Amino acid sequence: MTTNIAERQAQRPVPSAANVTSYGTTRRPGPGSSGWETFSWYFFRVSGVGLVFLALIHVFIMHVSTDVSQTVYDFVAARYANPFWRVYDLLLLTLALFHGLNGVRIVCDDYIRSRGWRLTVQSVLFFIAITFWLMGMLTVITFHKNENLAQTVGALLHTFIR
Amino acid sequence: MYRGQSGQWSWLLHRITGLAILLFLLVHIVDITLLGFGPTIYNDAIAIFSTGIIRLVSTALIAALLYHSFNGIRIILIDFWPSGYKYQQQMFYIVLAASIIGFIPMAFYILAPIFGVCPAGACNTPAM
Amino acid sequence: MNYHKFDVVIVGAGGAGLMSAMQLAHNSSIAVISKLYPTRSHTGAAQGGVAAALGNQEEDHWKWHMFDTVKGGDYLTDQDAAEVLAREAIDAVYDLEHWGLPFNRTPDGKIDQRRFGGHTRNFGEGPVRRSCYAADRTGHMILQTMYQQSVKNQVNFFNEYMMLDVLFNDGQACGVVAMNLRDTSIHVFHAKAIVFATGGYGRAWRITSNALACTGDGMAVAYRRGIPLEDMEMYQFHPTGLYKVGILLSEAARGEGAYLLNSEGERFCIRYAPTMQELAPRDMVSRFIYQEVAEGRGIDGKDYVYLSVAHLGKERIDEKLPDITDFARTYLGVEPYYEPVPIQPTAHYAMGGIPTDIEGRVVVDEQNTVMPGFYAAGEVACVSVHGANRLGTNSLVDLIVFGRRAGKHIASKWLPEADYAPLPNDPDGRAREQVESLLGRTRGEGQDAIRKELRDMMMDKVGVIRSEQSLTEARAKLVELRERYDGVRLMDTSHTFNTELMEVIELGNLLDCAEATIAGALARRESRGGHYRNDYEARDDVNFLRHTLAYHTDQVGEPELRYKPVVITEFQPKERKY
Amino acid sequence: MATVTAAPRGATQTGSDLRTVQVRIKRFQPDTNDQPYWQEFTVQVEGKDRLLDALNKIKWQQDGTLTFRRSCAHGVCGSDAMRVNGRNRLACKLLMQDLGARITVEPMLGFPIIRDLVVDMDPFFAKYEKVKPYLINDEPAPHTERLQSPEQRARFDETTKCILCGACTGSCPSVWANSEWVGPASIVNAHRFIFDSRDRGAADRLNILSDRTGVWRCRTIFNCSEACPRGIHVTEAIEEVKRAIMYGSEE
Ligand SMILES: Cc1cc2nc3c(=O)[nH]c(=O)nc-3n(C[C@H](O)[C@H](O)[C@H](O)COP(=O)(O)OP(=O)(O)OC[C@H]3O[C@@H](n4cnc5c(N)ncnc54)[C@H](O)[C@@H]3O)c2cc1C
Ligand code: HEM
Ligand code: SF4
Ligand code: F3S
Ligand code: FES
Repeated sequence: MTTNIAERQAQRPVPSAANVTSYGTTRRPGPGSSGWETFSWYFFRVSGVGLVFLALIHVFIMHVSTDVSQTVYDFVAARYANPFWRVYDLLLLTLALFHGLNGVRIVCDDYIRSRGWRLTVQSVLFFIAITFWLMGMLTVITFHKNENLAQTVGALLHTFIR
Repeated sequence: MYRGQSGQWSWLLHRITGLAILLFLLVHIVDITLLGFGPTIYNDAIAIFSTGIIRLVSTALIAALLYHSFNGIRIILIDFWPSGYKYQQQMFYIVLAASIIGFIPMAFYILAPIFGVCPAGACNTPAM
Repeated sequence: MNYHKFDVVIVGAGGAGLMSAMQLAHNSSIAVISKLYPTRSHTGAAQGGVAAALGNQEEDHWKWHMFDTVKGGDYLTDQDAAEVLAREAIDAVYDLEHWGLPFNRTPDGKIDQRRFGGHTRNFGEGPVRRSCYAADRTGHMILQTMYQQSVKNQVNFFNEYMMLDVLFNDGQACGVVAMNLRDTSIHVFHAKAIVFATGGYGRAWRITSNALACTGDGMAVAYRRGIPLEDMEMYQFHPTGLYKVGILLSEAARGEGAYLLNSEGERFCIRYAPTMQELAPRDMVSRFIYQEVAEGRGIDGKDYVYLSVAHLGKERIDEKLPDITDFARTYLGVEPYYEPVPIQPTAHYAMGGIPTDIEGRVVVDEQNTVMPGFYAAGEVACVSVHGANRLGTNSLVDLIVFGRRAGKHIASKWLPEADYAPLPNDPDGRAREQVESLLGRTRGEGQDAIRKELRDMMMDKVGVIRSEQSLTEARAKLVELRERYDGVRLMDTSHTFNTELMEVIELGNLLDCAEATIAGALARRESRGGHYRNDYEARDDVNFLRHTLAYHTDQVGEPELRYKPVVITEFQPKERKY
Repeated sequence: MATVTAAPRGATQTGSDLRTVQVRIKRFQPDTNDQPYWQEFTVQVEGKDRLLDALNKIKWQQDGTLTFRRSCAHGVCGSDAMRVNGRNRLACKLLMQDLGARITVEPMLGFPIIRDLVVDMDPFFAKYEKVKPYLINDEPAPHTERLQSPEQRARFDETTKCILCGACTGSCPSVWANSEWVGPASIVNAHRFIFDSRDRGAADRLNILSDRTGVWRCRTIFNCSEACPRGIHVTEAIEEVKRAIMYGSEE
């Protein structure tokens, strides 16, 4: 142990601004782990921003500029004649569904303590997500005026098997 | 009960509105699936949306959606704008104000048909 | 009986205890017992700073620091200890920095230093910047940093365990007995070495800057087991405690130029200390205030005066004294920008305690005979490095220097050669009997009046100014209180977190510390540092340049007093003038 | 020189102004009753008394079984965080004159209750330890101090103030819901090191904090910031940690 102050002062690095920076800015964390939770948090924000436009405009069209009572089969059919609206609805459906169900996942994570239950609920959520997404997708993609879903699916399968 | 400040209530509301909108979305997916079963089935089903009660529910949905979207923007600002946290309370009041301002005309458009007024042109309100 | 075995058991998780733990954590099995969660220890309340002659701001030398310490202690300081303190402060402060303590910095990135009362350049020529500080929460940062390092080193903590007894066998320390507050279970800790770091006993006075937990437990427990207490009459009153509450307003206020005013709006310090004025040492300023009050110039005829910072201007106050002004606002509702702050001397620091040598080993007599395996450090110990009056910022140095020394000595000298002494028969007998008898006592007087009367008595009769008469009365009162205490009753007989039980045990400890204090003060017929007798106003180096050792006896109020010489190496006693 | 003429407001108020207050306390006495219950005490206090003084008065003069932690009595040790009129506060930092004549005192939420106002802090400290709250730097230290500019020092000043009282963690609805979450206090203490220029463990801590029990559980509720008796902007610290995870480099 050195207690001689003169010796100690001699050993000391010469104080200068350069010295300070050399101790300071050497490191910073690399980008944090891109874990699932980080992704989920990001997804909330990104999809949220998208949904502001998608959902609000959708609601405006369906409830304000046109009264709900007029949004009948023919109205939808007219809209879907333009592929833009199909893409629009696809996006809306996908983002809202996964945004929302991701929210439910978080809520369940908060309130369900037991690991087993949490797993069960998450599997159910996953199942709901896939089912509803397929249901919605199928409708939006395959909708043709005056053709019902069963026929469309049948036709699709038919071509497929051929 | 904890007497939290506005942040606590804004969060609670955000959570409830989010879940409510999701519930509506799930129902909505079911009803659009009916499109595939042809116009009669679909139109019969969708007519329910024009009833008074469901009109009321829809306005609630609109309120929820407005609040949830504006508050979502507030949260995003707190997260990404370094001084966002300082203004969180003010932003909350702005969110409330914006939601209400957006809500009033929209509610009018949706609810007016109950009283036979059709601000959007054609409308009708079947009895349940 | 719950039995635990460790190489070393440290009692107390303040700065001193944790510093010892740091020296031992990697090479031995240790346990730290604390009646509070470690971060609640009173070290966290220290504001000012920690002195070390780093010379970062201007030339400085450890020898100057040593001199100031000796002079500040009114030459009752053991000079070998003062030398160790001043020399090793430097390494200890660098250790703390390397462990992450966020000191304030100079523009070139070094530890910043500031002035503090009594610290001078070139043997008293003028003030020097020696106090290393982290804003106004140096103690907090020391405590946090030490605790963080303990987490890193995975120290075994026994939190909310209250130590009740210490065990000796075969001429060496062999364990401690503690009570787990959670369930009132009694635990025996068997060890090769014991370190006491339990802090001070300021709660014996009515007005104090000390925490409710500062009840002299370590001192009292050792005392009852036959270990002497050294220089207990040397108790420091800090001049500027908030009126009635006693919360400390750091010396920094006067350092920045605050005035002390009496009821006539006069800066009375000028009359007593024409050159240093408000910046005279703590013991002196406390006496000036006391004198003013005694002569009827206290504000509203009461026992307080004013500390005024208003003339410094808002900016200066906000920049330099934010904490202090905040305390005044919160607790007195006074706005220091415009109004003077009511203050009065507040019981602050025990210079005395369990006698140790410079390795932190407890010594038990005039010949400095070591009690093997028993160590003490921090405010509970008396090395004696503060003599009759401690300088500001020297206590934190004491903790880190002697806490470190005790730990290092145990690791390098004691553990390699030591073995466990067997536990005595019925090791927890005394502690169990204490707890059981208290829990069984549901009839009698409550603790409240006894505590209140003790604290009033100490304040009025064993305070800033003492006399034969006041001390004799104090002793008589103490005997009465002791008797009443022996019949004290508990309302709470629960075995879950029984804080009433804890408080009553603490009260007993305070009574023991008070006993040693009064006896030492009565016998010391001189005035020196913190001990001021208006019937013997002069310092008397012929008869009293010596340390008091008080030994517990069966006679309440009458400990056996012995004396040991002061170690003088370089600085011969001179009159202390500022 | 400033001379004092009239007696200032503060001084007159330090005189006695006795008042009677009702203190409603949520009791839990596991030895005799396995349910919590309310009890009301009437106590005479001065306006300048702290709530802690009132609790002591009740304990010493009326009911010795009333149980709470305390030590420093002036807001620096963090012992006596409790829920006062519905909000987490240190009992020693509240003056009776600011509390009204009826006061409700409860233990903090989100912690297991041991007895009355005493909650189990062990899980809290365990979560604190999870974030590696200590300086990590294996590079050999210089003979003197490691250099750090005043600006670098200022970067993390705020979060060094934390006294680990738990008021923030006990006020957070995310904590009440999910006891596995590390909670705001741990993040504050991680922040203190992540932004210390001398530290080399930031990446490690950010990794820990980006998992299920890490920062993302914070839903920006802000109760924590309001509760902190040290005036730390807790949410800001948490957001800074979130951004450090997102963007990596902070500078
Ligand atoms: C308001 C204030 C400001 C101060 N400012 C300064 C300053 O600026 N500079 C300076 O140098 N000094 C200052 N001091 C003095 C200094 O802070 C103390 O002397 C010092 O912190 C004491 O440290 P310690 O480790 O000995 O004991 P403490 O920090 O008091 O720790 C005691 C420990 O022992 C434990 N303990 C006690 N009894 C028992 C028991 N029976 N069983 C188990 N555990 C027990 C406690 O839980 C605690 O962990 C100040 C003091 C006060 C009151
Ligand atoms: C309209 C634009 C929307 C925006 C800007 C938005 C924004 C957000 C944001 C940022 C969050 C994360 C909250 C947090 O981390 O604290 C969130 C959560 C959530 N959102 Fe949305 N959202 C929108 C639409 C929707 C829609 C349409 C639904 C329903 C399908 C929905 C359901 C949810 C749910 C259930 C949560 C979880 C709530 C919680 O964790 O407390 N959101 N939203
Ligand atoms: S951040 Fe504030 S409220 Fe939270 S533990 Fe630290 S001091 Fe207490
Ligand atoms: S209250 Fe909780 S959710 Fe975040 S902002 Fe504070 S930690
Ligand atoms: S008693 Fe220390 S913070 Fe309140």
